[in-house]
Amino acid sequence: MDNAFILLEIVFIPIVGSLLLPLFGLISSRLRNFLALLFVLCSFALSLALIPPVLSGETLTFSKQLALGFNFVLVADGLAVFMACVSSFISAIIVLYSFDYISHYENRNEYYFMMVLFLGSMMGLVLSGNLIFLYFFWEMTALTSWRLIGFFREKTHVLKANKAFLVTIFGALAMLVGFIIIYNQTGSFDLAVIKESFKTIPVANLAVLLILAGIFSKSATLPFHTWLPDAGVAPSPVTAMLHAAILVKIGTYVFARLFLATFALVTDWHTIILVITAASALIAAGAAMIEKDIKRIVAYSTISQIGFIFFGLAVGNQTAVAGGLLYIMMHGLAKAGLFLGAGVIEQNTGIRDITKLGGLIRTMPVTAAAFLGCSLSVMGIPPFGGFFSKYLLFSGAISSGRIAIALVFLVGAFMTIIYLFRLFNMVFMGEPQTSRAKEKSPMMVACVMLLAVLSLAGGIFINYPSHFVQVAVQGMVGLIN
Amino acid sequence: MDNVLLLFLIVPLAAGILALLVPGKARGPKELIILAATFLNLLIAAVFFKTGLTYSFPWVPGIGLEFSLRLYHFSAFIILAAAAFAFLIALYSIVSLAEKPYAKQFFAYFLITLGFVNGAVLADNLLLLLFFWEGQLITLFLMISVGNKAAFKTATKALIIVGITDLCLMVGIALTGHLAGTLTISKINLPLDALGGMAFVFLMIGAISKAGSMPFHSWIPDAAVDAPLPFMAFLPASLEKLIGIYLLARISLDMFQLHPASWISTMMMIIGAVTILLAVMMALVQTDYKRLLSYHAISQVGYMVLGIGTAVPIGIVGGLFHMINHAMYKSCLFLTGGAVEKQAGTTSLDKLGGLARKMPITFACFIVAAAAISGAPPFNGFFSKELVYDGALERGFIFYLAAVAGSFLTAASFLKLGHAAYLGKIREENRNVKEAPLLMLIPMVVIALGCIVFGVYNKLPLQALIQPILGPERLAGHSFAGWPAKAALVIATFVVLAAAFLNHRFGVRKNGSGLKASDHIHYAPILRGIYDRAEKRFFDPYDIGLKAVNMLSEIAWQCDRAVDWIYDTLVVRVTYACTHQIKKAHNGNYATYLVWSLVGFLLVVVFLLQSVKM
Amino acid sequence: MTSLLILIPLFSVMVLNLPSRTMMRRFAFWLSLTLAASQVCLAAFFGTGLWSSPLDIYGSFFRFNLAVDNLSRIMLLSVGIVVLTAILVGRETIKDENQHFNFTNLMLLVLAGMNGVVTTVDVFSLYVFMEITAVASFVLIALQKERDALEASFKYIVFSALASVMMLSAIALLLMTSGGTGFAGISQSLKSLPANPLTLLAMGLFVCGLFIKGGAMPFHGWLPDAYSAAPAPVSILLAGIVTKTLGIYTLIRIAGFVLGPNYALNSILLLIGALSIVAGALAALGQKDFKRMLAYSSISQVGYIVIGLGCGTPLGIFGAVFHLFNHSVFKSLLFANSAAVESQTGTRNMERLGGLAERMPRTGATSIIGFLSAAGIPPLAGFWSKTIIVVALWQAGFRAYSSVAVMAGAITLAYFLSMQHRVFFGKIKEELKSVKEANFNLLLPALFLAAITVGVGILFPFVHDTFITSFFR
Amino acid sequence: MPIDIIILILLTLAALWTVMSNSLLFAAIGLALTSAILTIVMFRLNSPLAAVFELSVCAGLISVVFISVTTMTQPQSRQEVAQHTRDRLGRFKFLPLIIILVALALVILNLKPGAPLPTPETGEDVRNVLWNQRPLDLIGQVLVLLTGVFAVVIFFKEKSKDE
Amino acid sequence: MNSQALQLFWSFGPFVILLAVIGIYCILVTYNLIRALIGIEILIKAVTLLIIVAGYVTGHTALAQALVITLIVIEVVVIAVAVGVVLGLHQHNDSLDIRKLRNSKG
Repeated sequence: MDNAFILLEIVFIPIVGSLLLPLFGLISSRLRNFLALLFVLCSFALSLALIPPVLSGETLTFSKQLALGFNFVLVADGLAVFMACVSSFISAIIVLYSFDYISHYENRNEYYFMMVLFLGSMMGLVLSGNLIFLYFFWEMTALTSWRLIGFFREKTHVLKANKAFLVTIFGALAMLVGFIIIYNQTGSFDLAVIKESFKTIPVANLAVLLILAGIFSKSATLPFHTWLPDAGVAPSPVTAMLHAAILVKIGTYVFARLFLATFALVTDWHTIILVITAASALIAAGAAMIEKDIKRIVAYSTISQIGFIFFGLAVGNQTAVAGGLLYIMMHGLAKAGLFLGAGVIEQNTGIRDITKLGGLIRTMPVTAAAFLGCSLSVMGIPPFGGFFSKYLLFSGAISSGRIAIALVFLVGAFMTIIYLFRLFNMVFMGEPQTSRAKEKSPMMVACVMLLAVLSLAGGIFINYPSHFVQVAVQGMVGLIN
Repeated sequence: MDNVLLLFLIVPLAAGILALLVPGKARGPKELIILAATFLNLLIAAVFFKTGLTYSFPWVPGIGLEFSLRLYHFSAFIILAAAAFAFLIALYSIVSLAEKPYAKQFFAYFLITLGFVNGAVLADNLLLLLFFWEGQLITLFLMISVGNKAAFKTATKALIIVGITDLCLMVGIALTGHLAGTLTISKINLPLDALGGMAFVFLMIGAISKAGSMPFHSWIPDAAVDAPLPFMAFLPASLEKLIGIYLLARISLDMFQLHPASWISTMMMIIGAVTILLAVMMALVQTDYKRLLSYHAISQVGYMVLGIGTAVPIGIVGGLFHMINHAMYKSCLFLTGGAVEKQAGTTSLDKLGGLARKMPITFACFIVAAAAISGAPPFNGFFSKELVYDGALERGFIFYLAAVAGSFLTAASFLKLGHAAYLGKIREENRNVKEAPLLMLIPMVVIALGCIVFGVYNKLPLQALIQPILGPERLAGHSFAGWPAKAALVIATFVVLAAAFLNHRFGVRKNGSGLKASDHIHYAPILRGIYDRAEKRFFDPYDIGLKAVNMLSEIAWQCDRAVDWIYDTLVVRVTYACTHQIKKAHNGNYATYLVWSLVGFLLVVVFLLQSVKM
Repeated sequence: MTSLLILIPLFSVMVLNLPSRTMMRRFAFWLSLTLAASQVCLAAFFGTGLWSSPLDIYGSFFRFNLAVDNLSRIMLLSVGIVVLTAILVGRETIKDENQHFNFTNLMLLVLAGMNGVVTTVDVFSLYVFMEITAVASFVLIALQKERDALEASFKYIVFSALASVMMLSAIALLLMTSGGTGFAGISQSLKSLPANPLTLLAMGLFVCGLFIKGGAMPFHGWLPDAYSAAPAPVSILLAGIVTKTLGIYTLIRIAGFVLGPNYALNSILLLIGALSIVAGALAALGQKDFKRMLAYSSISQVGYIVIGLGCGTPLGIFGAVFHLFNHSVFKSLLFANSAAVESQTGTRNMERLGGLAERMPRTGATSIIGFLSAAGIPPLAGFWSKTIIVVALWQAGFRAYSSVAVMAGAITLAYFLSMQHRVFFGKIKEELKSVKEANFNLLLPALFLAAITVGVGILFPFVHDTFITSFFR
Repeated sequence: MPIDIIILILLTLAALWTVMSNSLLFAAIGLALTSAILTIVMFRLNSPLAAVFELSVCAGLISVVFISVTTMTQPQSRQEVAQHTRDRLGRFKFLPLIIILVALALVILNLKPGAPLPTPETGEDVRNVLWNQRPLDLIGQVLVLLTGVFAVVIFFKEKSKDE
Repeated sequence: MNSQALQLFWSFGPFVILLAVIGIYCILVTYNLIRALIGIEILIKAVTLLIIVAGYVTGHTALAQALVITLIVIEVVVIAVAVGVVLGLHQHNDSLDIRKLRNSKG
């Protein structure tokens, strides 16, 4: 099969498929569920198919010239395929988890529609080689996440969803202006052209600032982060998908795509970004220590960990960027596991306040084990995958001479350990405070366990993702040596 | 041939996983697995003891992570020691944990820990070392948390402390790798300049925290109470000391050029001295068998750190010798504690007494080990301590004084412990106590004999095992085996031991019982207040740290709320204020609207007209 | 053939009012529907060539000054779509048979008037057709003779009269300076003459008149009242197309092609546009009445069109036209939704609504599509037009305006989200439990318009290539 | 020319009176008067046909419409009228002032009146223009009248049905 | 357009402006619906005059007359519709007071 055609399929199978899902939902909900999974798996499988050519250094491109410079360009390089694989894979697990989780709520058609559409948009985003289409898919992810966050349609839920939508859109609009500035500088929205153009001229600072606003709002970084904990009202698979595994990674991806793979920033920008993200990591970690709602804690943890990813990307040398990308993957797996685990707890006990939980390890041992595994991965403890990514970050930062900022992040890492253990202890240890809550759905628990096992496997078989990431990093122009 | 090194990993890890899989209720399979695995491990360690092997394959080339293992004299020594302890403690724990529901899990974690320890010791790549090093965190956590109901809190404490220090180790490794340009331990040789010193400090934090030195010690006394006893003998008493000090020795001796003149050396000595004194002060006033021992486990680390920190050969040899000695007598002591707990059902000293007659072999082992830890000749502790004294004296009288004071208090506290637990009147409820079962006695006796052998025939460990570590250059032909060279120091030691005995007599007479033999120190005017606060964990670095973190968190939380306020309140209010004004302007009167239009029109016209004149 | 656009509705009205009126009544709805639908089809699927082909039958008799270019064609399409929607909605919401018949007739007249507006090439004829449309709108607003509707109608009359007077003055001045009223003549003479105060005055008058008609801030006073008080189909008509044709299309035509491009004029357009965008959006945020909120939203969206026009570059004008079309579609859609909500619940007060998505899922879903398009969220049509406008503005160097236009998107989204969560989400109120989904006549246009919005959004490149590219030629 | 100026001044005064007069009836009559004077101006300006239209339709028809509306709406009570008159005076008294000011401003700004009227050009015939050049306007007139018919039907006929 | 025509125009122009001012003032200030319509009428008169003048000074009197005739027809219809609306309002409000037209606001 023509490789460029695969690119189209990766994006459009889920998008077109999602449109059909409500129709299938009218026929049979099982069929719809199955198809939803199938579409996502299709994307995943096709993304996997791209790995061999990408590893051999090839860059696949699909390009269609359209009017006004809005060319539809899909580019599959290492970075894009890496993100595509990670996000589609996690999505598949989450969709699988949703089968049971969502089965007793209304609007399931809309749910699957939005889920799969989200994945399709995500694929479009990562593969897009044109700023306008990048923005296009970016907003589509915002749109779908808005509906997914407000899935329960209660007033408060919808208000939170609106907040998330507004904040991210505000950032996205700022970013759009940034894109337009770049367009004005280079005369094109095409990333390849932009890359060439910026070899000779520096990129406008205003554009960088505006794009950063977009990135930070999407990736929930200070000062645009508060929508993320609030969005915890969503169903757990949604929070896992959007806020842990995929949506918030969009910002980091675009950061890497633009600021590293397309053009270079001046060092001052790196310093500024590092300071912001360090503050973000610390403040979110502190908030996670104080919060009592299980999902909010995990959400704050996400904010904090996103700070780490930016830390790697902004340090900007090869090691650190590789670490940042690995972090995206490892954190995605582990944090999805945490959110899904929180979902199991929430669904089986009906409680989200950790002060009212306790002793669940006795009734929900598998969940507890998986939750612990995922926590350990997030903390960065070997043999879990999170260890390597964290090490690479620090190693990269130190070899760039950013020791002070590394120490700040070290404090953040300390706090990660503390708040995650606080969470684990309060939920699973101690005296049981609730009636005996069992793990009702084997499928859901299996999904959580699978993520934990994958986090472990990600550590033990680290060389595969690591190699992939190295390849992805090699093509970047914005690296600091 | 070289890949036999993998057996050190595969055997315990595979056995551990297997142990997790076998049914836990039945007696037999799990015991068999742990015994077989530890024995096999010991066997391999013994067989390959003298061979220098290296094994290496690239694991993750991109990040400098090489799976390289190196078996040479030092690591072989540690591996052998660890294997021996593991085997003996496994033997012991088969009995001591026989009825516990968590035995299976404990065995599995035990074996996995052993595998990780082997890996950490063998690793010749810093990152690989870190991998195995931090991997122990999980089993540490799990092993503690299978204990009693409150054990998970201690487990968490342990995990947080060790986890944090391991992160420091990680940063240290990153820094070292950056400075040296390689992560292969045997190729690293760095000067202790500013960055090098920083790297050293980070690595050292990881190492001494594993060993249980202050200020990273505070989980150990808690674990002594909560965790299963074999755990204490296995990890804090022996294996963690072994690998902690092993790493400390490697960074001090191989990876960095540690000189007596450098500030790092002084710092290490201060840490050592402080650890010795503070921990032993705490040990003195404990009233729980295991808890008292656990404070000693901390205190003795001080000697090792002090010894290595002196950076003079005699001190280093002393420190390393003390490491292996301590692992022996302390695990022996913990095992006697375990035997007492198993037989008498408690380790609280006020409920014990007079057990010497009921458990004579245990008592004998206790005597040997206690004498060894107090530094009484001819047991092994005496010789290692003398070496450390000598080294410390070379660097400064104050350090020597601290070490000797520590010795005094150690002796005092063990006199108290022995007196309270084994002598005196037997209590009514302990009438039926019997000697511990054979399988528990064997390890104790073996280790106690080891203490005697290593003391009397100290040439064997020193010349065969320890002095090669320093290498011929450092030793410059000296040998530290045999009777201590400086008679003055020996005399001083005797004086101190005698003083400790007199002090004990005084305390017993003054306060009436062996248990209260240290009360005159405990309730001395100034010390009393300090002790009270210490008992309330006023000085627990962990609690202080947590408080600091909580304060930081509170600040962060306020920042977060402030940011949230901007979105939830400020933006909304400002927007609605604008909206309100606009709505108010639309008063429904069309004349108003007409005026707007006309004004707009006039402005448009004026603007257009002036645009031409310009 | 273009003249048929005007004559056929005219004759239809006449036929419908022939003596056998009772028989014609049933026929009226279908006739009007057919006319509108065929206009949609013709405009959508045939190029401008179709319209310029002469008809021999009466060609010798009448000589009409009409022309259809691509701009007109897009407008014809929009007119057709919105009128079609309004007719369908009208069937459902105007129950009285007499009223409905009058409504249908007036719709045909409006259709004729708007077709005239978009095809004529003469400023005075433009005025005449505008006036036809406006007068029919006055009547339509007051069709049911409710108090508020009459009030709104009166306000509209006053403003419209003022606007007419302004435009007529401008026409008179242009007549004086250029000696004619044809677009081409005026444009030519303006280009050849140096700028003089009289032509500038004419420009100002004309543009301000159009601002009033189009409802740009601060000339918008009549608009919220008229939109909110009119019967549902009339709101659709007014918001969707009437004010857009009378005010905005004409503004594009006059300011973009006849009088301009003129730098000073463009500056005014930019300023007015920015003001409308922001103030309109802010005002919409505080509304309780569903339709009134949509009315203010219209003002805000008009601002986008005006600002795009003010940019003065072909891209900007293209964006403005495209947004005009999109706005017609999505605003009609939203008004159709509001009509559905009003007809099913009997109220437009958003405070008293809530949870309707449960009961009226299709209305809820289409309204989401509508407002997202309005807020410029991909993959909907509004995204492209707004993006084009913004890009054009930035390219032309109006960075501040560009930023305002972009950032106002957030406010737009805010008020629509607020609408959405007050009307469609949340718990359903006790008194609304019995509400059902609107029936077919109300749903069909909503679905149809939503489909257009999504289709144009997703197939934008295609739409652009087949439809709009020729605009530049 | 002076005669034209005088007529125009009269026109203004008539309009002023129309607006200032207290009674609606007088206002309607004033409007008719204004139209009539405008007719004269138009006639003077070579536009006889339009003048005739103006006279018949505006001065005639519209005035009739206004007068009839005035009578159809009930008159207020005498007190109210008196109050109303005072109110009006308060609000309208600025108008003449403004008019004078504007007039002065215009006189100062501009261009003195008094240029001789040019000889009337032989322009095209109005009928020709209307029928041959601007048939669209005629269609427009038809349309607008039709609309007017519907308006009348809606506003007047159905009302009478209600009553 | 020559300067003579311009000058000629300006001899009429001020009166157009004066009429417009009167009309607008009337619309703005009055409290009576009918009087507002009269204001509109006066405005239209001003425009009529303007068109005629414009036609006159440029010699396009025929065109101007054609425009004015159409204008007058439209004017009549507009006024008729307006009067209809006013009567409707009178029915509802029982008064012609403009101040009662403030129902929709905000």
